Amino acid sequence: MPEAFEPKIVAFFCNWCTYLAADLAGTSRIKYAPNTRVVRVMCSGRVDPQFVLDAFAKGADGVLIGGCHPGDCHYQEGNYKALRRFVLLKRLVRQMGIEEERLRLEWISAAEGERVKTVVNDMVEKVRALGPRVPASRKEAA
Amino acid sequence: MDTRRITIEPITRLEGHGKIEIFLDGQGVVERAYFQVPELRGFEKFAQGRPAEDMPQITSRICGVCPTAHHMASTKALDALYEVTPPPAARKIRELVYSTFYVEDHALHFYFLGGPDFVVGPQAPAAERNVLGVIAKVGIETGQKVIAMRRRLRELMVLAAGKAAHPVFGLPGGVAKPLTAEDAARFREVASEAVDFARFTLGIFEKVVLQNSDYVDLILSDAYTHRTYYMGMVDEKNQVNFYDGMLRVVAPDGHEWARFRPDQYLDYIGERAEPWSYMKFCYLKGLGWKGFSEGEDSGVYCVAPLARLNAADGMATPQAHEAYLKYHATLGGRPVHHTLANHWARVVEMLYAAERMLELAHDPELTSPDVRTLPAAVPREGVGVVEAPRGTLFHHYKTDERGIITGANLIVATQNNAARIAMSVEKAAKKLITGGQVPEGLLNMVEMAFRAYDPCLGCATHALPGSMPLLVQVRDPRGAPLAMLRRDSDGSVHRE
Amino acid sequence: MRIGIYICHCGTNIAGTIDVQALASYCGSLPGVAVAREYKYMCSDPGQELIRQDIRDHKLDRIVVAACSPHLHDKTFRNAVALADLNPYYFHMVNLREHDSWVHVDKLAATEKAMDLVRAAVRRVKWHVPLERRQVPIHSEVLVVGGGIAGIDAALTMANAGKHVYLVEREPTIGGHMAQFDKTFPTLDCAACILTPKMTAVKGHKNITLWTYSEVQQVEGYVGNYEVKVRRKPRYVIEGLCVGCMECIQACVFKQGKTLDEFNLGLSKRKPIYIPFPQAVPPVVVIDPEACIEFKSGKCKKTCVEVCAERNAIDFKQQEEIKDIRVGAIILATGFDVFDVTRIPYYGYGLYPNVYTSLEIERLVNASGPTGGEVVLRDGRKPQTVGIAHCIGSRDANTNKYCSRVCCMYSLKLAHLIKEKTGAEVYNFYIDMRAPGKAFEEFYNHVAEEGVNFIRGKLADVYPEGNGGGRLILKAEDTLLGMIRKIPVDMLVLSAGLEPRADSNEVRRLFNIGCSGDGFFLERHPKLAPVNTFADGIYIAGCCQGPKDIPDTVAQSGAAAAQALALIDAGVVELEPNTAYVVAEACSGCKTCIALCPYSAISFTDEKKACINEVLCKGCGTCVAACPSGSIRQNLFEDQEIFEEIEGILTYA
Amino acid sequence: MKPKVAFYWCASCGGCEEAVVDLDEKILDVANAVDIVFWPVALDFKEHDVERMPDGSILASFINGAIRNSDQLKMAKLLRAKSQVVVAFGVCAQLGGIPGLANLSDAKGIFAEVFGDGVAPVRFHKENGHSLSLPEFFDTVVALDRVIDVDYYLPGCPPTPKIIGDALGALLGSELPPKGTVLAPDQALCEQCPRKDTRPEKLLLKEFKRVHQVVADQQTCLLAQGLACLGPGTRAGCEAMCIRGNMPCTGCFGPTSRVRDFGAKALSALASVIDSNDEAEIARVLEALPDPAGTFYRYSLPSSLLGRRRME
Repeated sequence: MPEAFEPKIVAFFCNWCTYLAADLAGTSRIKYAPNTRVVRVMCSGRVDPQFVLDAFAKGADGVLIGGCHPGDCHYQEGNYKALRRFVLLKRLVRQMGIEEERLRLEWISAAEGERVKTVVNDMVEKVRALGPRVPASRKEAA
Repeated sequence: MDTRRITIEPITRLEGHGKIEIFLDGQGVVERAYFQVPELRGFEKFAQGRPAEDMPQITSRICGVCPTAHHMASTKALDALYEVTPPPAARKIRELVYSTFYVEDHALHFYFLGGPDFVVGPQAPAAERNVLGVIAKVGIETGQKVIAMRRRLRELMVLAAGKAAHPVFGLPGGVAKPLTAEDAARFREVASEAVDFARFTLGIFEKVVLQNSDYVDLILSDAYTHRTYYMGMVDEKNQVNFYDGMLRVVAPDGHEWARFRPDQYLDYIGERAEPWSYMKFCYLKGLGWKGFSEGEDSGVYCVAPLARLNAADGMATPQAHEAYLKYHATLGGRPVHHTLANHWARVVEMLYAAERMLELAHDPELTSPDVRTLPAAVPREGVGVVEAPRGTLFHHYKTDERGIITGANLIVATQNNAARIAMSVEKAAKKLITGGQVPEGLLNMVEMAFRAYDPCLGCATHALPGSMPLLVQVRDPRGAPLAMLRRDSDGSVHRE
Repeated sequence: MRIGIYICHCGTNIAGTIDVQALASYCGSLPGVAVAREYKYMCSDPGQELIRQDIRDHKLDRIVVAACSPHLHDKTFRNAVALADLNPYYFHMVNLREHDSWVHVDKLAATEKAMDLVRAAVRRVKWHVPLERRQVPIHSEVLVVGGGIAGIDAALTMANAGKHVYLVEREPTIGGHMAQFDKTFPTLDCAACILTPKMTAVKGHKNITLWTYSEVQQVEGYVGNYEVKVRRKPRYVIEGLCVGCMECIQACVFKQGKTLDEFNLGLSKRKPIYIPFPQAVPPVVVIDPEACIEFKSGKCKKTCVEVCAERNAIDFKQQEEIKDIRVGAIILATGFDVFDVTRIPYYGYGLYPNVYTSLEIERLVNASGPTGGEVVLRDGRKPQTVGIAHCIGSRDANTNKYCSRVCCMYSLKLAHLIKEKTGAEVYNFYIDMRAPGKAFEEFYNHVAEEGVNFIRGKLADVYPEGNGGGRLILKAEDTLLGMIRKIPVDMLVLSAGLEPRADSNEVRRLFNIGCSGDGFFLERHPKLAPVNTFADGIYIAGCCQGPKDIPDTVAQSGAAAAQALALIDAGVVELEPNTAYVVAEACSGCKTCIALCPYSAISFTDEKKACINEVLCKGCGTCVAACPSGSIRQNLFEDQEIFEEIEGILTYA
Repeated sequence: MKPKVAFYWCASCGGCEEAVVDLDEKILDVANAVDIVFWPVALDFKEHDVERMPDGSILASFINGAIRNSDQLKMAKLLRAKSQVVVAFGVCAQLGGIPGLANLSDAKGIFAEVFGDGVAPVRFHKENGHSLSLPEFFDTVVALDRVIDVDYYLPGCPPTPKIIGDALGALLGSELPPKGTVLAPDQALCEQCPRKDTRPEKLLLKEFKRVHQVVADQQTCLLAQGLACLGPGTRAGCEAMCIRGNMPCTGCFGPTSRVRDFGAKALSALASVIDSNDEAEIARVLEALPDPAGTFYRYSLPSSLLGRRRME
């Protein structure tokens, strides 16, 4: 029964843009879906693909990476490094049977509190529609 | 009807355990024997989605004993896939490496696996029926010679192919790197040693086996004889070739039944499954599957040394050809139907491989820096076939335009032989087991029936002191053990 | 391990949405947790004391505070922890307010989320290790960018405090927009009278290095140690030699100026060699190579050089100069742009000659302006009727949503000045009259009493009078009378709003700070840190942060100066220890990381291994994520710590 | 008496057995130093021979191959009980190896591919009164330590004679290495790579190449030539044999101890050095890596964080 299903989304937000945007959403009292859990990193460039896969492995229904807009990275180009990895990681994740809507990279600047809402709500909707990410069937050993 | 069951497990084989199930009727007469392969890894499936150029390295993991054969078949399939012809130097490096591998692999089998049955003797105490027994018989320095030879040959493979177990040099249109003058010199040096070594080995075989009428009788005995078809790869002169050529099939009476291009294999070879084995059984399409039976009408055929020498009109190198003639003369002319003759045929092939090595090692073109033809064509489909030591090996790939595998069909050597091995095992069992009695030596005799085919992992069998104890379970129809017979490493058999 | 968890109610900000009691008791049940408390205001003194007391009484060795954003109180609680002799990095903060209670309504879901977040923090903090803040000395010099009133005031304040200041201004003179004004509202004291003394003070100040006609080209380094490159454009006049006698301007082969005068917004012409305005600082002429014959043909008589004679101040060969300076703090006072009124064509600016912008009128009414203070139409006639339209480019979804804050008041000022100088009928078209400042409302009343007409309605249309008399019909709905008004006027003044500088995005990237949605520079906190940015040691003052009038601007520049002074006088700055480091014995020397570091902090050693310069590293962690053999680690953001957080969020402890 | 040693092989190719034989002359010394009590490949002591042994009576069991069917699982558990030390021998046992690529599909998919809709093998089959059985074929291949406790790991496909020799030495030596140790250097392969110095200090790539598309120079760093060499993320110990063969490293020695997911890290390192900030351009450059899963998990899919493809 998908209507009963509340997806859990792990979000990696960069300290300088997206995390602040989420703070701004708070100070602006913007309301959005309570399904994300933010892990703060200094830069989206710190997001090791291992973190994303680990989140999925531990049962996350979705993973959202938030960074500064192109050109705005507090560390000049960290977000581009994140983008480079993301393009390949997304393909790997697809091969592993995980739908693309479950993994997202979004540029959200410190001023875009509203965008945190739209992105999160949209992702939660899409992931909810996909249903839970049942852990891969393991028929090898008791 | 009261049936009993005898289980022989494990027998060893490439992809894992082999298993023999023998069912006896109330009189203790063998009703049926099954040769089962309980292992499957599904390479055909997970090849899909992989880039074609990765296949030589991926498929070599089908077998760590003959990885070079898979690597080579796969690489040739890539040549076909990308419609590229390797430069002469590359082709020669490939065949040189392949010949080197052949000498090593055949030597290993003769000394470590098959040889002991003859050199030490089928009836000899099992404890001696192994490489140490061989060494004891032919002298310690020979044993060291064998080990040293193998090491030198594998060093050469590392030199040219990167690794001996799981080579990495095969690429569509050539090889990863050229050979230096020093490399070639090393090859020349070892190659001539290899030729001497092969002749020396042939000498041992003739001395120990051919001069012993019991052995000759054993080889010719009905227990180890099947009148089937034979397949092998031949060059334009219909001489044995391991690396490239046409596939030729001869009928039990020796006449050429078919001669076809490897990429036509699907028109000639069929595969079928049995619900009781993970390994598929091959048969000749033209004749169809008539069950596990021999003769002109049955599609059952045979590959590997015995078959190759039956399918070819001769060997491409002088000394090997001489040996070939003698082989057939001694065994009553082509085709030879005696399974155990595989051992002799193998040594003849070993001599050929060594001679071929020497030829190639002296080829001036060998060290040319031009070892790659870069692919240009859009990949679609490619078949690559070689003669693996254990028989004809087929790699067949289909890809999308990016060269990503969309379909793969692999027929490994032992699959070609699967039906005949099953028959050999059954025949041996039927001949040897009577009245439910399991006489001394039975077990090794049964072993010999499959060992002659050199099922891959046999290579490692007997590699260490101690022979291969076997255990025979005698069960009632409900599978409850009635009796347990074990042969210990000292060769003695006990009823438990 | 003994962990203490402290959950802040933040009044009802958190407790109103999250069941803090339930949360606290849940936290108490987590492995390793010795104390779990909830308290009204953790950031208050008693709140902090609570933590310190527990650390002593309960021998706590890890602290988790679940309250507001770490951006707000991370440091507060670290210090509290440190005061109890526990390493401040044995601490982790959970953002329950901005990221949870303030953005969710479903109390159950919010509480569940809070539990996940705290659980993650508990798992994480267990892996924390003691860290030391790095102390680096601060350079006492300061850079001020922008020579308007904000920059001038900030520069003087710091210079007077004994700090050396580099004041960099893009134009040939400082003074900014204020120098273009005539009088200032509401007191009507003349802008020049109050500004020029400050300008000259800057020039004469021993602690100020003034670089006009210059721009900041590159900024590197970090708080306390910024390395800045300043590009000094050639003015073809040697500053040290020119005394500002302006004889060269007289002597120029051009008898009349042919180039539109920027300072007067093109209402007058200037010569190739010129000075923006008489009181310009520095009082040094500039040569415009675009206009100067010598530059064009090289065949000029160079009368300017003759007249300059032995002073020899003119140098046609002058090249641009790059100055490298090292400063401890930077104040950005880059000001604003006036809204470009042509973006709203139906007001007819540029189409009808007698439509003016407010800033043009500032020049017209200015005694030292192009007309010597005469308010005349382009044909020289005095206007009989004048319309002033407020909110041009402000409070409008099509242009800028925000209110520019100053237009109402300066429109009143201009109405007053025009009436005073021409006796014309003045009509002010306004949406709302905004006069919130000190003595503002009084000023409005005063102007109203002078007989200025006020029409409450947005100017809807402008078109020429049918009779060809050259007058313009101003059409608007008078929302008080509830009728359409059509007022014929000789002159229309458009009260243009204030906008971020056209290049504010480039500038913000140059200094690595942010912009808010409206494009003005983003302050660290709208209330508590209005002149700070997210880049430590970089402050903002004046209209680059948002539209404001002169008093507010000066107040901000003072605040920015105070912040910079406080930073510098500390002598040293403590840097977060969140740097990356290479585990030397593990590194294989694959060099993957080296090309990725934006600060060239990674070098390849003689031992053929990567090595990170701790001072250059800013802790982005990109190299950590990229290191294929896991041989680079990051303080405060160790892989293990993040994996624990992930696991804590998703699995039950 | 001599310490007892057992060898066993699960889903593997036999290359690990060959690797033991590759000890060449040393093989005889080994035979003299220990008592091999179980090695189906070489000696036919049976399962119940092992069952009869007292728990812990075997000093060390060297198990190669991944776990792919019920027989292998049963034997692994039995040997664990009887052995003081279990060594995962080779990358298949350590990480799942190439047979682990089967985790991109499942039993159903593999049977459908291999046997089509014709006759397919079944676990239990009766044919004119003869009942035959086959072991259960699992959906998911796993590494050895997913089913039993593993003390040491010998990486490689196959392990080199050198590290095998060292390992035997260590086990027969006085003090054992800490449990869980991978018995190979804990640094990436670049450390041993003869081409190490030829990689530019700041390497950014505008192009990746597939091995069949270029003739690789024999001296310079293969990654610098645009070939996806996984050496930077792969544990050293093989002496860079593939690179000496002028082919890029494919990662058979697995990750270092500091990495949880070999593929993720290798992917991160390679993607990070793409010399573009434009998404479309980045995607274009990455077309030369058409198979991330097969490339980065060639030997480690079963032990990766996700373990297998999620089947619908």
